Amino acid sequence: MNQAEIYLAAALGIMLIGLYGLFTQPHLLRKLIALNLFGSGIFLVYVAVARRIAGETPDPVPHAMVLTGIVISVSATALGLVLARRVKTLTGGTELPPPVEPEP
Amino acid sequence: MMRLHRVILALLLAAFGWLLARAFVSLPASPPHLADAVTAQMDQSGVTHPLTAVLLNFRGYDTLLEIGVLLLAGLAALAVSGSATTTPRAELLDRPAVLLGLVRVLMPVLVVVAFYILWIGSYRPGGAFQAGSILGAGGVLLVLAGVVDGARVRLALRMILGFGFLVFLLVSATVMAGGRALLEYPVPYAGLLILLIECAATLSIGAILTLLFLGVVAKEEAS
Amino acid sequence: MSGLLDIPWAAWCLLLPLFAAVASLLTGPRLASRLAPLFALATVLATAGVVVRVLQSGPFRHAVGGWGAPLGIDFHVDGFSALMLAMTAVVAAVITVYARAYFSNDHGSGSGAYFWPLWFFLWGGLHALFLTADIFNFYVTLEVVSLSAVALVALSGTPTGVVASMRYLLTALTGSLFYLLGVGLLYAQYGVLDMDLLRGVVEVNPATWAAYVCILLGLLIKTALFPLHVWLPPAHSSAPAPVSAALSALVIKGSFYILLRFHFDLLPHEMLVASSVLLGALGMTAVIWGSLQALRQPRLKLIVAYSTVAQIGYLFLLFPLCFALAEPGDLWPTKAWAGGIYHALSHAFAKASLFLAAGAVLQAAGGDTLVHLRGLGERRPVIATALALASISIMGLPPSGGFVGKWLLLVAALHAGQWWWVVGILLGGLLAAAYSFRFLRELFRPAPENLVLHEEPRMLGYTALALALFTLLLGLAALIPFNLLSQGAPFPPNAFLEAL
Amino acid sequence: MNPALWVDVVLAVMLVGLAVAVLRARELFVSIMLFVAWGLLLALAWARLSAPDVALAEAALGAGLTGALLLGAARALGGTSTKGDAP
Repeated sequence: MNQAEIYLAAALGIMLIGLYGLFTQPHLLRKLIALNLFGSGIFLVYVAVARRIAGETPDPVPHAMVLTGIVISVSATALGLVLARRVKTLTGGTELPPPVEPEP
Repeated sequence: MMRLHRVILALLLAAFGWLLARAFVSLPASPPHLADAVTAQMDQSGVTHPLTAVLLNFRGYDTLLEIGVLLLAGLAALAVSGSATTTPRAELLDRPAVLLGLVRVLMPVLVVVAFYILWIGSYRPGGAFQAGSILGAGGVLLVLAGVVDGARVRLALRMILGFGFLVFLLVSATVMAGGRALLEYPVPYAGLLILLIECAATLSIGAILTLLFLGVVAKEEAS
Repeated sequence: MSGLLDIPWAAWCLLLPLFAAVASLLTGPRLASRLAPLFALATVLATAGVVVRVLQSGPFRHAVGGWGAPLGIDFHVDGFSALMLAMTAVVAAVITVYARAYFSNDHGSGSGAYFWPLWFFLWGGLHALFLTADIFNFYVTLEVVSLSAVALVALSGTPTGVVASMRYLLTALTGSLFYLLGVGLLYAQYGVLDMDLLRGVVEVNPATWAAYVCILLGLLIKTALFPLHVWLPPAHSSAPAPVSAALSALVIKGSFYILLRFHFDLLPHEMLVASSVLLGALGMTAVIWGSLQALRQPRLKLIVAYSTVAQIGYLFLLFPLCFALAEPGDLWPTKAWAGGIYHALSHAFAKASLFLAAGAVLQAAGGDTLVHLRGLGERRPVIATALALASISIMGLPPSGGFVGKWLLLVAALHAGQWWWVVGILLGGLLAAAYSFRFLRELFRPAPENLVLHEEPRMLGYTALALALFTLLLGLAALIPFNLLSQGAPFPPNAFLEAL
Repeated sequence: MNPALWVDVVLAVMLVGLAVAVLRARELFVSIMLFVAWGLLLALAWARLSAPDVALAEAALGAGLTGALLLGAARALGGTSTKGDAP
C-alpha cells in the first residue's frame, strides 16, 4: 500500500459519510457541513491522484483544480448560510419543509 | 418508515462505495498526467512556481470564472440579505476597546503578510487566494471590532468587490489585440500581467470574504 | 467579410455578458437597466458572428491562453454548441427587454437592485458552458450557472421563494459535486481533460464506469429528470417571472447539453446501451407524471413548471433510440438526435414565452390562479395570444417547432420498431393538450362584469408574444437550424441530410 | 510497509473517524468545532501529500473562513443547541 492508496481509502470513507449525512441530517447547517465533507472527500481523491505519478513532485494540475474547487465550495457554502438565515427569518425553521407536491 | 429510508440509503451508498472502490483499485499505478506538459512550458509562463503557472496562465480561464463565482456569491449574499447587512451604529459603542486596539496593531501586519504571500506566489507556495483570505481574515476582525459596518460597506467595499474580476476580464480581452487568443499573454509581459491580476484579485477576494462574513452574521433589519 | 470572420467572436460572446455583469454592479441598478439592452444586443451580435462562422467554415476551436489542449483549455464550437449559443442569446435578450419592464417600478432596495449583475452572470455562465471542451471547465461553468440561478430565485423574497432557493442550492451543489467526482476519476485514469483528447484514449474499465455513473447522476439531478425533479417546480414557479423563464428555458438545457456531449462525443457505445433504456424509461415516466401533476395545479406558473418536468422527459427519449438496438448505418439515430435537440430548442422558446406571459398575467390580474385568467383573452389579447401560440408548441402541434422535434422522435421510434415510445409521445401530447386547455379555456371565457385589471407595462405581453411567434418560425423554417446542427454532428453528413 | 506511511494511516483513520464525529455530535456548536478541527487535520493531509498550496488554502478558507461563517450563522440562527438527528 502506498501513500496515495491510503488517502484514496480515506477519501472513499469521507465521501460516503458526507453523503449519508447530507440525506439524513435535517438541520440546514448540518446539511451544508455534510456537503462540505463530501466535497473535501472528492478533493482528497484529486490530490491523492496527483501524488501517484512517478517522481518527487506531484502533478500540479489536480492541485490547481482543487484550489478552484475549494474557493467555489466556500462561495457556495457562504451563499447557503445566508439563505439558511433567510429561511429562518421568514419561516422560523432551520429545516426544509418536506417536499410536498402542491395540492390543488 | 424513517428506518426503511435509512436502510435503502445505506444500501445505495454501499453500492456506490463498491463502484468507487473497484475504480480506485483498478487505477493505473503510474498514470498519464499533465505534469510534464506543465514543466515543458514553464519558461513561457512568466512565473516559476508550477501551481501559479497552471492557475493564472495555463488554466487561467478556470480561475477567471472562479473569481466570477466568488463575486457571484458576494452579490448573492447582498441580494438575499438585502438591506440586512447593516449593523446598527449603536452597537459600535459596546465593542471592547481592547479588541479595537488589537485590530489597529494587527491590521497593518495582516496587510503586509498578505502582500508578501501574494508576492512569493510566483516562485513558491502562496498566491492570490491565500493572500486574499488573509485580507479577508483582517476584514472579519474589522467587522468583529465594529470598525466596518454596513453603511461603509455600501460606499467603499462594494466598489472593490468587482475590481479583481474586472481587471482579469480587461486583461483577457486586451491581450486579444494583435490576433492572440483570449487570455493569451504576450510572453515577455506574462509575469507582470499575472502579478497585476493577482494584486487586483487579492483585494477583491479579501473584500468579498469580508462581505460574506458580514452577510452571515450581521443583524437583520426589522423590515 | 473575411476580416469580420477573423474577429474572435467566441471570446466576445463570452466576455460581453461578463463585462455587463461587472458594469451592472458598478453602475447601480438604474443605469444598469438602461445599459442592459445594449449589452444584450452586443452579445446577440457576437453570437451571430459565431453562428455565421460555423455555417461558413464549419466547427472550430479557440485555444484560450494560446496553449491548446491538453495543457490549456479550448473552446470547441460546432453546430450543436452554436445552436445552443444562439438559443441562449436570443431568449436571454428577449428576457432582458422583458425584465426592464418587469422591474421598472423597483430600482431601489427591492429585488430589482441585484437582478442585473446576477442575470448577466447567468447568461455569461451559460455561454461559457456551451463553448468549452474541457471537462473540468464544465464544472466551473455549471457552478457559475447554478449559483447565479439560485440567487435569482431568492430574489422573489417570499418564504416560498427562499425555501425553494435553498432546496435548489443543496440539490444543485450535490449534482455538481457528483459531476466533479466523475471528472476526477477520468483524470486519474487518463490524465487529460479535453473532450477530444479523452475520446481518443477512453476505454471500458472500472474507472470509466464509475466516472460515468457519477457524471450521469450529477447531471440528471441538475436536469431534473424524474424522479430527481422534486426541486424544480417550487424553484421555477416561485422565482420572478423573467427568472422562471430563464431557468426553464435555458438553465436545464445546460446540463442536458453536457450529458449529450458525454454520450455522443466521449463514452464508448457499449457502455451506453443499458443506461440509455433506463434514461428512456425515466423520460417516459417524467412525461406522464409531470403532465398528470400539471393537470392538478391551481396556478398558471405551477402548471407551466410541471409542464417543464414533462417536457424534459421527451429529451431523454433520444437515448434509447440512439444507443439501444441501433446498428451503424441506421438512419434513425440521426433523426432521434436531431429531434431531441430540436425539441430542447423549441421548448426553450415556448416555455420562456409561457413564463413571461404568466408574469404579465400576475402583474395585470394580481394573481395567477385559473380564476385570475378569466376574461383576459378579451382584455389582454396580446398576452392571451402568446399563451395560446406557445401552448401549441408545447402540445407538439404543427406548424410549431415543438411539432418538428416530436415528429422526428416519433419517426425515429417507428423506424427503430420501438413502438412503445410512440405510444408515450402521443399520450404525452394529449396530456399536454389537456393541461394547456385548463388555462386556455379560462382565458377565452367572457370577461366578468366587475373585472378590474392593473396597468402592466405593455412590453411584457409583446416580448412573450415575440417568443411565441419564434416557436412558429422554428416550425416553418426548420432547415436553417438543421443546417447548423449538421456542422460537426456525431453522424456522417450524408446520413444527416438523408434523415431529413 | 514504509514506517513513515504509518503517519498517513493514522491521519487517514483520524480523518474518517472525525468525519463521523462531526455528523454525530448532538450540539450544533460542537459539530462545527469538530468540523473546523477536521479541516485543520485535512490541511495536514494535504501537506503530507506534498500539496502545500492546497494546505494553505484549506487552513485559511476550508477550515478558517468556513468555520467562522458556520459559527456566525449558527449564532444568527439562534440554534447553537439545536439537537441534531444523529445517525
